[in-house]
Amino acid sequence: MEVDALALSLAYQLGTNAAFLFLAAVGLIIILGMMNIINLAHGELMMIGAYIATITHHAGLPFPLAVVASFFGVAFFGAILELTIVRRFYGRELGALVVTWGISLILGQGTFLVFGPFMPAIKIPGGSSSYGSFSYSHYWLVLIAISIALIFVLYWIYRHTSYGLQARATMQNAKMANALGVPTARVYTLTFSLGAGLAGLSGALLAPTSTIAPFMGQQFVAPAFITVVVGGATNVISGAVGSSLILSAVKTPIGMALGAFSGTVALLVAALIIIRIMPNGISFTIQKYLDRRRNKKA
Amino acid sequence: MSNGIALETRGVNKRFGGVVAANDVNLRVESGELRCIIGPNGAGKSTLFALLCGIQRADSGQIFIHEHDVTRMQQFKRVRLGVGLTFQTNRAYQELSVKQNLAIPNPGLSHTSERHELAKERLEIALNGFDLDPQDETIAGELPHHKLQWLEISMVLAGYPDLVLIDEPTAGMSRDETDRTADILKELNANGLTIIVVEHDIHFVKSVAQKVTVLHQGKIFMEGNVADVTADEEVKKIYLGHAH
Amino acid sequence: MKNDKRTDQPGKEAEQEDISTEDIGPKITRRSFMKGAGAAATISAAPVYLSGISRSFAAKDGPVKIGHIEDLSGNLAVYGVQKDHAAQLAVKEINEGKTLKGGPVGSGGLGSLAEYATKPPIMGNGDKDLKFVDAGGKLDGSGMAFVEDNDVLVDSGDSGILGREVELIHPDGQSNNTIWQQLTRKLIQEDKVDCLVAGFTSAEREAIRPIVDQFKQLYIYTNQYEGGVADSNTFCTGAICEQQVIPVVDYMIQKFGPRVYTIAADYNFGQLTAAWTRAFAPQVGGEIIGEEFVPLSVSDFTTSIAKVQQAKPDWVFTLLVGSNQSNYYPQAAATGLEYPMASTVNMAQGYEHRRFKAPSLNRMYNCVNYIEEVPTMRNRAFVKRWYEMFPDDPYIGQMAQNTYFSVHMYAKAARIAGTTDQEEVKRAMESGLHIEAPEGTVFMEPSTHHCSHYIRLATADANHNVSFVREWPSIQPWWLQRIGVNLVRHKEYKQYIPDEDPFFKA
Amino acid sequence: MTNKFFQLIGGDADIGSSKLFWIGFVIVVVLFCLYPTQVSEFRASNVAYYLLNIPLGLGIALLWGYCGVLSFGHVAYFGIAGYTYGIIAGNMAGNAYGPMVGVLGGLVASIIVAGVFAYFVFYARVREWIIPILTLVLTLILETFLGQTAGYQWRVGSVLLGGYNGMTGIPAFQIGSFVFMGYSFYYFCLIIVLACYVGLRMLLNSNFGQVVIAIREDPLRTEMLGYDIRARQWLVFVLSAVLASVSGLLYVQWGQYITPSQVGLYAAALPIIWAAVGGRTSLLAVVIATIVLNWVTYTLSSQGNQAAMVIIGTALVVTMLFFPRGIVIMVAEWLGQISNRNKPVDKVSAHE
Repeated sequence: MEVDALALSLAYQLGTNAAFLFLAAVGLIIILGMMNIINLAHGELMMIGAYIATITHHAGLPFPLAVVASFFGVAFFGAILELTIVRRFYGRELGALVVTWGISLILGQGTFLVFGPFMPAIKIPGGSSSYGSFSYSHYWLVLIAISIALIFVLYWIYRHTSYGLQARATMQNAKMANALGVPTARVYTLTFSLGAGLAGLSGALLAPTSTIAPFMGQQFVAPAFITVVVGGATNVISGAVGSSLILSAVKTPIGMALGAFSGTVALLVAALIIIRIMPNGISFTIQKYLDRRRNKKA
Repeated sequence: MSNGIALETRGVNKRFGGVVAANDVNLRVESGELRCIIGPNGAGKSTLFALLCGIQRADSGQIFIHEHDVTRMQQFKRVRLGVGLTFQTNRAYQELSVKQNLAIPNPGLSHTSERHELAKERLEIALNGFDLDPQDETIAGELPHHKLQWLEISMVLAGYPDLVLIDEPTAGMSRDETDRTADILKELNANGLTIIVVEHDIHFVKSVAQKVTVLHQGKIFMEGNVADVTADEEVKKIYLGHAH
Repeated sequence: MKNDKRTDQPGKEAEQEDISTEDIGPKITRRSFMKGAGAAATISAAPVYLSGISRSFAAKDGPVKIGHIEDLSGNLAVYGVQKDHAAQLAVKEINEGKTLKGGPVGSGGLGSLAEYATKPPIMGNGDKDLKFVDAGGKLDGSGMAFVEDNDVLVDSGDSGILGREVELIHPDGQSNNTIWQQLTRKLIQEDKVDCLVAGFTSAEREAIRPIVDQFKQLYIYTNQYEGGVADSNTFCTGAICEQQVIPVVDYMIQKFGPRVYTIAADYNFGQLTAAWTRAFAPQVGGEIIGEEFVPLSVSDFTTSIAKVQQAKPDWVFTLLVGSNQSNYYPQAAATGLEYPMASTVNMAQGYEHRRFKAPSLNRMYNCVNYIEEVPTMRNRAFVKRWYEMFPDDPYIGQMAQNTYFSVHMYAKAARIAGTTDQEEVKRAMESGLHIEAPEGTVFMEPSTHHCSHYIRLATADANHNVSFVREWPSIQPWWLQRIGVNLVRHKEYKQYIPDEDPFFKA
Repeated sequence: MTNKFFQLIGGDADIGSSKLFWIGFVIVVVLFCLYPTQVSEFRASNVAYYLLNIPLGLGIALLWGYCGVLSFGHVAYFGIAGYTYGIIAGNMAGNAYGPMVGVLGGLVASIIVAGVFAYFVFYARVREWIIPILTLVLTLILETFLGQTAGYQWRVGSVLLGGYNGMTGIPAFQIGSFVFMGYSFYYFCLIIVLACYVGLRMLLNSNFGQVVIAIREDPLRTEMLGYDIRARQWLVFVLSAVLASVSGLLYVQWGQYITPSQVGLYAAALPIIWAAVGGRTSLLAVVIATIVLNWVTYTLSSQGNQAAMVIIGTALVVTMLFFPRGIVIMVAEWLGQISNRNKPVDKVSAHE
């Protein structure tokens, strides 16, 4: 049959699945990797991003601007969260885990009480094209492109801005960085705010593909955490990219051949196996590989 | 007790990324010895201890404890062969009481049970000498620094080892406290305990060591008695050139 | 009035007596059949109104307590709050001395002579103020098979139930099955409710049914579900598979073709409804060419959509449940998947056609027993009453309507029984009771404790306007009868699943 | 011998070791014993529900508070034990020994799954912060799996797993011909909870427990004292899974019913919340928090209060902010300071 069409479709599915996992995880992995905070309110931050995008879009803002508004809105909210609550939990990872769970309960049910069960949806922008018997949503193609762009933007932020330098220094050794004059408290606030903003951005980007509801965040929590765990925190960017690619490479063909249930279970089992082989995550293994190559050259 | 080899390494190598932490280390410590290992910062002293105990695995080479090949042995099993370790930064349980700290080590785990009587005596020497009460309910974190160091040494002895690796015991201690530490270690050594100490304090080294090993860039640079080593020009150069 | 005897001989002398004493002749017959033969038959089959019969009852001590558990917080609150409001509305009306028309059905059976419009009415222009775009056939009788009563809310001649005020005790199940169990025990053992109306998911129902049976509590489950509950204490007033699946599958195969692709939620409701489809599609000339079950947690449907495209069906049967899974529709639309779709759950429960931007649900066909857009006058009146009481509500779903008429049905049964004694009321519920609900006539089938429903096939167009393409005024819940359930004769307390019927094994 | 017993039970692994404390403890136990004589069977059964959750909370306290390992998925063992009991006791319905075999089977099944899983986790020396997420993944797999078992092909003997609708008609526990229902089930729970509490307290005061605490304080130091910490952590993990299973077994006997949502995300978070709010480094604090929080949740929901989750979430945030080591522990310390200014109450203070 049309082998090329099927191959193209699989590539497209792989891309969308990976983009979905990457977008769901990116905010979480930054907060976890840089700050060691397991943020269980991550899904709710995405939900707030989706709500901001929905409300501003329905108020007349074009969708791309609504997405930008979500980024800044949730980043601002994240900064407030960090300043009032989260900063008291540095070095107490498990305490942070519990407190962010509490925050997520408040945000979820609070949104339900204020905004009711559903928000009117945003129409998915763009059309679709088809090749062979399969067709492709332009919006998902854009999401894949945005995910790739985001990787480069993050790389640039961490390599070439003074915040990036300070953040990496803080991540390696907060005390030393502080002694050298890095305002670590501000770096933490900025990092949490950036992570939250990215969660909001992802929430806004995924909003058109989803039901806009107070508990919509829950759908992203499990995939996001699995991606993060598999990725590891050694290098935020390579972890998120590597693990979303690997997991979607497992999930897509199995889901296509055996159905969604098998795809989901395969994803979870793959996560368990990868962690058994690479307890520190993919990013650690990548880092080690790079180190070894550098050593050989040297 | 002075017959037999307590510890031996053959051609041990270890690299961290681009840094060479151990380079073809061949170390041999006889039972009953009190050996000091010195060397500038980053010479690989603590790494060597970590390799001996199994906290780090050597890239190549072999390690023997009491003539058992332990190169691939789990760290807690090495401890059970009769090895004890104190860490460079004090790791007594600061949140627990002195009593609990001293109760947690279990002599029953040690494989050297035939020497238990001697080990028990050594523990008594340490407790008396360091002025520690095994029934003391004080939280360890409230102890002064030197007491905390002594507590960790005593904890290790409470596991009845016959070889202990002590990493910078006197860092941050006053002269008197350093001297007292040296006296006790010598007394323990006289009671059959093999001791390997990593130390910077030359005064301390001079007062305890029988034999000194100098480590530099992961390699054994020189080995000999205290007087020879401290007089050596090359050794002085290393210290001056790298440490300061 | 021989009210004590009434429950012993349901549908016999007592009703005849009522017709004469209450003077309710053909004037307020439920339906005025326009075609001659039909009209004559209807008069003899006229059901009886019990309005006013309980005047003679003196007020007993304390209020009648109706326990109502739904999820007011958590994931299922979307539906729970609607149902809670429905119960509040019904209780308010009962306390104001109102009732829905209805009573034990007389001879001739329900709707046995009814015909339906060849061209049903079509509504248009979205939102709450629907207008007739096309009233269907002519109203003079030549084009119309029957006309329903427009005004079904009538005086009950009673205040509250049997002169006692009705109190609604409605705690929050928090979308948590264990809390459901605790609350059920509390309502039964501590509040001693006279009737329990509760349950959204089948899991919630199954969680509390053992407790209901332990205390022989009269229990009404108002949700649409997969069917099969045969329980002497439980009355199911929602639509079930045979009432929804077969009509829609039949229609879709005739209209779009025989190749069916099913995509269903991977849990009880989805699996069992898919089993019904598997069993019946061949009987109406169809063929299942593909089937996929999706776990409830899945919200990214790229792969599922590609699988549908690979299979190239004539139409897709979507049995997706919950807010995650409704993401399928916008995602499929954005990918350019343009197959006609059919469902029994969407739109009527979660009003996806209001929430998602058009044309996500273009050419979606849905077999429902109720949907807010039902174009009849009686429903418009019901919708108006609802929004007067709850102006901020987003939608009135199928389950909310079920809860609404179920509470009224209980009141009616208690009046027939002449007491709130639960065993007596259960027998009254088994007396061949019908009620004029907003959807149309609903009949409580005594032997299986399930209801016949007025089923409509609703469809959304490219602008998400809803129209009704076909109607079935009365579809019986027949499957439990087929496997021999008769709760009047033999008490049972279980749920059958299709695997227990040899028919489904083929 | 008796001396040793009192030493173990009275030791300082948990708050409260004074005479006054033990008098109060006995009075509270007696009050719990008298409670059913004063209230309806419904109330007793409700309190039995609060009680039956306690072993699960204690399991989390043991693992997280005393051993420093957080499991976000202990409800998996709750569920495995409950389902296994349902399958075995359901198939042996009518046989008086069925429930007992079911209890044994449930425990064994849990131990096997927990043992294999803990082997993967601890022997891989997985990083500490990954463990909560791994355990969560396991319980989500279990939920996904159980959720799709609606059909007949998922029948084990005569018992249907039942998919999301859950397994129904699970037999109550019985010894001989005596069936534990209502009041008797309340006492059954009370005895088991007391046994779990006292047993754990003794265990933690023993050398074994001290080593467990030492592992929490500093795993490497403890290993370098010759302890195989992975084996200890493994054992503690399995033991806490057994405690979770005890709750699971009692739960299915209480409601005669279990669904996959018992191993879902929300259920998984509850025991963590109990432990965090009460104070995970004290068994008694977790016991008290489990009872109080269950009572609050039930009371809020029985009033139809939509803000229940907001209130619980707020309580959690406030507790973690102002009582980082747990409300009960900090109140106990405060009381201890009043009654006995010299002696610190909690030797095993929280490790943050």
